[in-house]
Amino acid sequence: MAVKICADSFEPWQEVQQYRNSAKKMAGKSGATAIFIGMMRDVNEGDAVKGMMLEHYPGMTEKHLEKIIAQAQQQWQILDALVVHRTGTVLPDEPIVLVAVWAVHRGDAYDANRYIMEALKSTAPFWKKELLKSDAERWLKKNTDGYASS
Amino acid sequence: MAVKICADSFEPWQEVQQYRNSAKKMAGKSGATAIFIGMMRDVNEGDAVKGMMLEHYPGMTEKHLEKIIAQAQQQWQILDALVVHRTGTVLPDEPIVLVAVWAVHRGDAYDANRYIMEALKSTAPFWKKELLKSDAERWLKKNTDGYASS
Amino acid sequence: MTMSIKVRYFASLKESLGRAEDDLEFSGPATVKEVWERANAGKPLPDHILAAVNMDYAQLNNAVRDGDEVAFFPPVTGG
Amino acid sequence: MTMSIKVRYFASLKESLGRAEDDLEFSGPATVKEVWERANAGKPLPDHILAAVNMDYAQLNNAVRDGDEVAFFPPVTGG
Repeated sequence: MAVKICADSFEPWQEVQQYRNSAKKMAGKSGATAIFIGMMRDVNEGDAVKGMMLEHYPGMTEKHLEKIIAQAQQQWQILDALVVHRTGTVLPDEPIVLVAVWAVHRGDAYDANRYIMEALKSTAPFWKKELLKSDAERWLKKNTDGYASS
Repeated sequence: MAVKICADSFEPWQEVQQYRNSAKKMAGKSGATAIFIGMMRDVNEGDAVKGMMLEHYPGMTEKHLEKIIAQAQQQWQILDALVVHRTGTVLPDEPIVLVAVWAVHRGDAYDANRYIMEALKSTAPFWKKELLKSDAERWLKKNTDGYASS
Repeated sequence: MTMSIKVRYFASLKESLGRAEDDLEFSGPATVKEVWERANAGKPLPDHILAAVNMDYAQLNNAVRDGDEVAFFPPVTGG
Repeated sequence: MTMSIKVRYFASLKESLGRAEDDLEFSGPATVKEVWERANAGKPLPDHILAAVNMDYAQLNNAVRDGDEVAFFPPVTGG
């Protein structure tokens, strides 16, 4: 497993490919790869957003993400997992988070990926401050359940 | 939405990037991208496998995959979806299937991606014939539920 | 009424029958199951075989119409 | 017994307090909640604030030990 905190913009596929190529045990074995990419939107809560500042708790964030991956490994049969998360100033359409999970079978890859992502959203120490188009700044209060309709 | 049947090997990320760039409506909007990639494994049902022949029903396969995506669009709020599937001779570690779903929110992207993939596995007209390392050939009888433990 | 029906077979079914398609001409009406029987000398449809009419899944007792394409194939194994 | 505790604040809490950390020295023992109160002149902990001890989530009534790092922060909003 690997956890990576990036102060600069990252290229999700490059991270996925690079990590998979470094993990030889996956060649020919990983029948299922589930990938989630969270990107910055240019509208939130009805307001145009032009940027975002992402703060984290160096040390705890990495430790906590590793714990989340370990919990996923206990619950599902996965081969490996990678989490990459941005910090610093993020612009619309830039990736914020990448979760990649490799497994022999698809159910394990899907479920573990979703688990890691939901645990990350609700417990990993990151905080977002939005810079609105109006130049106002605001801290996000909390993460939502992730559905448009709710 | 797009459905693509490839007689030759394809590069999943290139397909994802190319499609997203062609769909301008997603820039700044698609907060969540869920991607699933199915790749050929070199072992199945305990036997070493050196290749696979993937047959489909030209016309029906595309039509049916489009129907599956449309059903996902009715159930979740997604921005777009792409399905790419190999046919012909596939070698271990080559991609067989790619499902990419873009949404504003993560729950919709995850759920729709999973729905499309499960529907594809159980109903899309594709058939796999394995070429074992022993040179024996065998048609796969049916798809499994996708978990290692079951 | 004369019916022209194209019948197609896929995957292991195509291999075991030794052919990929049949062009049938007969006096209708007929169901999907009867199309199979006409094309295969009355031999019963093997278990678990699926059918499609004009590239949509169909039940064995669905009626076919002149010009239809009827397909038979084993359980799917894509993805 | 003298306790040396590093206290850290993050995000909107850091902004509203106007500082990122405190180094406390006091005679123990103490809970996480008491660490907050010592560092903030008895002011009650704001609602919904989370705490961690040595980079693991902690409850407010957990005991702290000499040398611990105690952190306070608002609900997380990553991903």
